[in-house]
Amino acid sequence: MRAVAVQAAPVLPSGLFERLAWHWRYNPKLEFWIAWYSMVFFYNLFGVVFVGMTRVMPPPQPWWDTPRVVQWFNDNHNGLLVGFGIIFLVSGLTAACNALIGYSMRRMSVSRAFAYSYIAIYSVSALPGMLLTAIALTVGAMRPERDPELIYWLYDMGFMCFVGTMGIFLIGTLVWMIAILIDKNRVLPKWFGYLNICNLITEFVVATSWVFKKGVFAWNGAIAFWVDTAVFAVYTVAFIYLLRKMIKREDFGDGPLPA
Amino acid sequence: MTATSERRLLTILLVLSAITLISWWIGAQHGQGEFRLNGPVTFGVLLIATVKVRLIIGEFMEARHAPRLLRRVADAWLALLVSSLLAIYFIGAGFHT
Amino acid sequence: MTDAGAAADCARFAPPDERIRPGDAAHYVPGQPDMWVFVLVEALIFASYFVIYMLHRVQDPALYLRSQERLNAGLGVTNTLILLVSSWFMARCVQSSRERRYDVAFRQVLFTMVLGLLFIGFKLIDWSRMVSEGLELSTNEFFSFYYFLTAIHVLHVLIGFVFLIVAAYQLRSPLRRSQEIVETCATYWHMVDFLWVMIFALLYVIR
Amino acid sequence: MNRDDGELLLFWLVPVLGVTWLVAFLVFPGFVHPMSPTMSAEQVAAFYRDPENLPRIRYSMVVFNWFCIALIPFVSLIVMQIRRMSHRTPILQYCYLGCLTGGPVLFFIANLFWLLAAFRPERRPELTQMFNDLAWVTFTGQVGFLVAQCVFLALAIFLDRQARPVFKSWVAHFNLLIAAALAPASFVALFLTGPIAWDGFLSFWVRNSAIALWIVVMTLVLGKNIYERRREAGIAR
Repeated sequence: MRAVAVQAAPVLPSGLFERLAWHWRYNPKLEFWIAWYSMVFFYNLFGVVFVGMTRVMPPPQPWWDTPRVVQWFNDNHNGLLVGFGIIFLVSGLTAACNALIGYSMRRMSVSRAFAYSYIAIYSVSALPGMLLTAIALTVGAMRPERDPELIYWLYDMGFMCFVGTMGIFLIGTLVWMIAILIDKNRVLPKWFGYLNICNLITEFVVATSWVFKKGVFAWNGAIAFWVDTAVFAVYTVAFIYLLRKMIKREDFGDGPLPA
Repeated sequence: MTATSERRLLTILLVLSAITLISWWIGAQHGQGEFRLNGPVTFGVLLIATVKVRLIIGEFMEARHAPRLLRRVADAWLALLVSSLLAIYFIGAGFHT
Repeated sequence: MTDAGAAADCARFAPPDERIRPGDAAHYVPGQPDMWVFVLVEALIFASYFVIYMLHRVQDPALYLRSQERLNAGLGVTNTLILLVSSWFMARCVQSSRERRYDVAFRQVLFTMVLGLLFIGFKLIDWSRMVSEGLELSTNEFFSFYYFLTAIHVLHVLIGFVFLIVAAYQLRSPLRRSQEIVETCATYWHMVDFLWVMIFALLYVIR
Repeated sequence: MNRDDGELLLFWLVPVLGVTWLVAFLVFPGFVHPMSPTMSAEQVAAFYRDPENLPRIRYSMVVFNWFCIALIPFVSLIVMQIRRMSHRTPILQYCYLGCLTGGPVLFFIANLFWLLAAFRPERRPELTQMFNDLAWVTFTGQVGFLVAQCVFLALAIFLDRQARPVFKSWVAHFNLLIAAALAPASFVALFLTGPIAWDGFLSFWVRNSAIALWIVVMTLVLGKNIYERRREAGIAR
């Protein structure tokens, strides 16, 4: 009763809009590609906002005194407010990334518990990962006339939430790693499973930023920030690429949809 | 087979242990009281460490049977690491003497 | 023993479907190549730590030398020897497993584990002695690096136990016994060993 | 009692909780005439110290603290509808599931800031103002998950290509409209006056009416779906 009559897909037309319309109507992997492009769009925007607009990456010095911190907020007033406004707006796109990763685990020869716990853990990941930071720094930038001591406190809250919140990513990465390593369907390569260990260890390394205000272990330090960020960047690029490969490999054909 | 490979691994272990002790010995105080900046000791110790790492990768990890690419990458990593450490050390030491 | 000899030996003991053939001994990657990718990434990360350490050391060598005197070099050497012997057991375990002497291989991986535990035990003794002397993570730059590098290394040792347990689990039952997985686990363990060799040299003995 | 009866219980929770949300919303003195972001620290402190306001702030926020998370079971019922749609993958369902905790949890955090501001109103006025700012920015600006939720539901409905789709396509358009109405609020901190400010036309009136309207309309279409399905199942039985 529900099955739609099978329509043979016409050939892919030329012209950008015609192509997009064709994909919208006939591409059997549309759901995947929507999620994948949302993920790519999100990470690019994240980079632009955090590096270019709000100047949160690379982070400013943790050892600045109060007037210098107030000056930092004044220098970046509009960048912070507009940039984090964009982040507030698109934060829900992280769900697309998590959905795709969760799906990769459903394709593996592992219990559904892996996909479910990953999605459950990561559904709140945006909060410590960026939203608390964005809220604190937005409130810090909002009133330049606020008591400098309070602005200083918001500065600490912003950066420590950004760098020093670890558990969600630690356990989430662990779940994905175990799933990849015990999987027999070869959904994702084992080297990426091992690369998860590297990402997981960075979450231990950044803990030092709770102790040091200066030097390589501080929140902008060579080890606690730069090496960790490099590992995270490699890891992120790797999984974006591998998820793309996974989607390409899926073989749906173009038969009728399930009722 | 068993005997030869056992003997080979044992030899490697003995060599590794011996040069560990040597590097400890050359780094020790030798009755001088306190540690001093010492270029030759640092050079020797890092060189011994290089030999040890290379032996572990080549023999224990069996990289000597591996394709050339793997061996090249391992050697390149080691060479790059140790030469940058030494370069930093000796350029830095130049400012302190 | 020449490479050709080793290859012939491998061929003699290897099961028929094994990837090793007499001719291509020189093209044999031990374990999963994936593990080697991981080893390379870890080696690069640790190399960056070592270079950062050296860059900071040359800025204040007197502080580092003074702090090094407070370390227990004897315990450092002991730990190095312990890890070398554990690595040796693991290398022999791979050989034994390749020759299908699984009981021997299982015992050897257990020895590896015991030595790993011993390493961690000595490390804990070392740390508690230093803490009781008032030498902590934030005492000075040298001790920050000391605690950081040793702790991250111990973390790798702990992860290494997971790999050793996997290897032991593989060797235990005739239903499993994948040579590839045993070699993969061994590769991880040797990485822990060679990283310690560099850490030992940089923290304890260079002047 | 079969599986669908359980869904009915969750469904009928919504009108009951909707009443508590509405009451709590009206009791909170900062919502009826939305507090202005231009208030000075002293004025904000006076607002919290006012013996008229203080109990109303505390009790309304306690009620929100109890019940705001109750939006999650309601939205889970929508996930059940997405599951019934004719999709090739569970991706959109997972996307929706991933958004579902975000909105209520962020409201929960705003709620904590309000409660903290009201806990010791005798504190320095600047501190009370900071908690008040944190609360309002979190409450007003955090629309990302709600927007994404609406957009993912709209996509799911558009891609539900069967003879009798689970939701009619106007529901998708309605959700997109709500998403558009919520979007401007994310730039709340940029202005202290005007339509974007947290007491402004777009950020307060449009945003909050959109959420209220969304809850009402989605309750209705969801209820219609659930009851229709039961009827059909009854005929089949």
